[in-house]
Amino acid sequence: MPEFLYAAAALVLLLTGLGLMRMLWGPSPADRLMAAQLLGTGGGAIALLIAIASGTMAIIDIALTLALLAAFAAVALTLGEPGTKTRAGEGEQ
Amino acid sequence: MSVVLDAFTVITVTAGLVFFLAGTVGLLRFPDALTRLHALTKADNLGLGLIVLGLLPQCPDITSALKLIAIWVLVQFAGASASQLIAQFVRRNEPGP
Amino acid sequence: MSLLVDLVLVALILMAAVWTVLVRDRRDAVIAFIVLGLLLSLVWMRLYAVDVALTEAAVGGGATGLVLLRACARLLPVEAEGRLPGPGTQIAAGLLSAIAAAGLAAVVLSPPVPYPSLAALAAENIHQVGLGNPVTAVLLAYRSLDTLLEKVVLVLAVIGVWALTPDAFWGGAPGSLKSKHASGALDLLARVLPPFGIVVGIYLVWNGADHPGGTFQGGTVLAAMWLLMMMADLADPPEIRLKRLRRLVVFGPAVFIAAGFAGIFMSGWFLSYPPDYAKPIIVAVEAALALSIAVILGLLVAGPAAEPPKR
Amino acid sequence: MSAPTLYGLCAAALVGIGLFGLILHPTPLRKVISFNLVGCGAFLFFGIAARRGAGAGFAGDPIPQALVITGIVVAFAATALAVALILRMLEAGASTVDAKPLPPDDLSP
Repeated sequence: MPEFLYAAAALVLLLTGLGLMRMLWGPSPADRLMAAQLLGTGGGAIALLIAIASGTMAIIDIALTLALLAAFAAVALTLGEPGTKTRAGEGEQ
Repeated sequence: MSVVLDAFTVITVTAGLVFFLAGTVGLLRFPDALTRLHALTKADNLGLGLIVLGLLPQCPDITSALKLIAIWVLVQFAGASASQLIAQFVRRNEPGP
Repeated sequence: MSLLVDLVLVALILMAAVWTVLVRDRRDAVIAFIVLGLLLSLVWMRLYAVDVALTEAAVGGGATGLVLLRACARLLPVEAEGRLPGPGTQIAAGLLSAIAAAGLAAVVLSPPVPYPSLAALAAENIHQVGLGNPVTAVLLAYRSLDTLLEKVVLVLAVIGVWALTPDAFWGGAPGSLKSKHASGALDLLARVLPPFGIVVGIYLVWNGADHPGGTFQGGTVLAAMWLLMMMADLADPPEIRLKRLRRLVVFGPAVFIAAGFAGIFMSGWFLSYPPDYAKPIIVAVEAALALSIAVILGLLVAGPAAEPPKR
Repeated sequence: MSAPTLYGLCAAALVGIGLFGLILHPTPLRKVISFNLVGCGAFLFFGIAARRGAGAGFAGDPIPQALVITGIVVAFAATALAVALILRMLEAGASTVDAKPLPPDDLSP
């Protein structure tokens, strides 16, 4: 069973890695961020597969952290929109 | 019994891999950002969900099994919110039809 | 099979790194850097360093990305992308970097035999501190002075960021983190996620004594939840003149230092713990530190005050 | 080739790439990002040291691992401070890299 799970982890890595092509192609920042989102989910899946395959349950906590912070980059992206101004508007005329 | 559980794991994890494949192909091949987002959410919800389901019988204790389920629920929720946020971002920046 | 995973991982990391440097737009570079952080977290997992992987996932995937994306948002209307130097300079810079990398690679390829390791020493003494996680034992017992100074550096960084406040705004609140566009999804996320995040943060701190996890990992998750609430406009960044806030910032390091001085009386050395009480003392110090780290990281991301204090 | 050696070479390449970006980019934010790349490479060296020093029942030497955690924390603090400095510098009307200075704003009383 561990061999199968390791192979599955490698395959998920390969697939999410291919998805990273979207980070290179774009065209919009949203597309690039989607690659990061896919990697976050895929990374969680890889961590879970390796945790069970190797019997290291502590690795599950990595997937837990990734899951909690998965939406974080997407939220932060909306901060970076052109024309967004902070409330104080300092230094931005 | 163990053979049945192992077979269950192999089948569900493989199905999960298929959805990750679908997510990647969609992300790379779909024509615009919103459809690509749809592909991404497939991988989030079903790919990870099936892998979690497949790993449940392999968990050595109930705590890790519960953690696995918690992770899936969190990813479902965070993924759904994130895709909404990204979609709103796309709509604001590229006014579509 | 397993080396194949490593090869793919290395190829993806190099791709992300090259893209980070070469892409034109600075926000694209930041996104590539976030991707790199996620990939590195997987590498740490492959190197059997679960504590580090947790830190990298929390910092690389969360905190650093947020700081940099926020900087991009503020820079967009102001600063143009710079013009790159000419081809001559580029080639020279490339050669120099290649030589540096080749030198480091040579070091990697000729490791000393046997490889120096302190693992045996760490294992020998771990029963004296009563912890199950050797990394926490190093951080809070064997090399606790380093960790104490690291926390002091964090406090100094907050002071440094606050010192950049314009005179007129001194004592006020940092600029709001909230997104310009109201979003129901963000609101929902910031209402539902923090309860889970706080539980996970506390779990990571508590778990850190015997299993991978610890103050910094837990503290970062707590800080991320606070920042999420600030971004959804459910919480305002606090005014930096608040005494309570400042006490929270120094609370963890102060408890650490107090435990250190108590060590002088109880077992003769600064920061040495009596064996019977080592674990409770360490767990108490960790809890205090996690609280302070959460506040400090939130304040570092929020930045200097950007509006005058309210009367 | 063993996995630690492979990651060690990756770390060397990361330092090289980061160094190149540090020299190449004139804008301060890009320099900060590049410097973080160099940092990532340096941290990875500690990971190699930890893995190669495995022993006494641990899969990795805990001392380099603990040092890296400290390093990541300090690197984050330094990045946050650097970003705050860059933003303040621009607010105060420092010249951007390839353009004319911005008009000084009236923040200071």
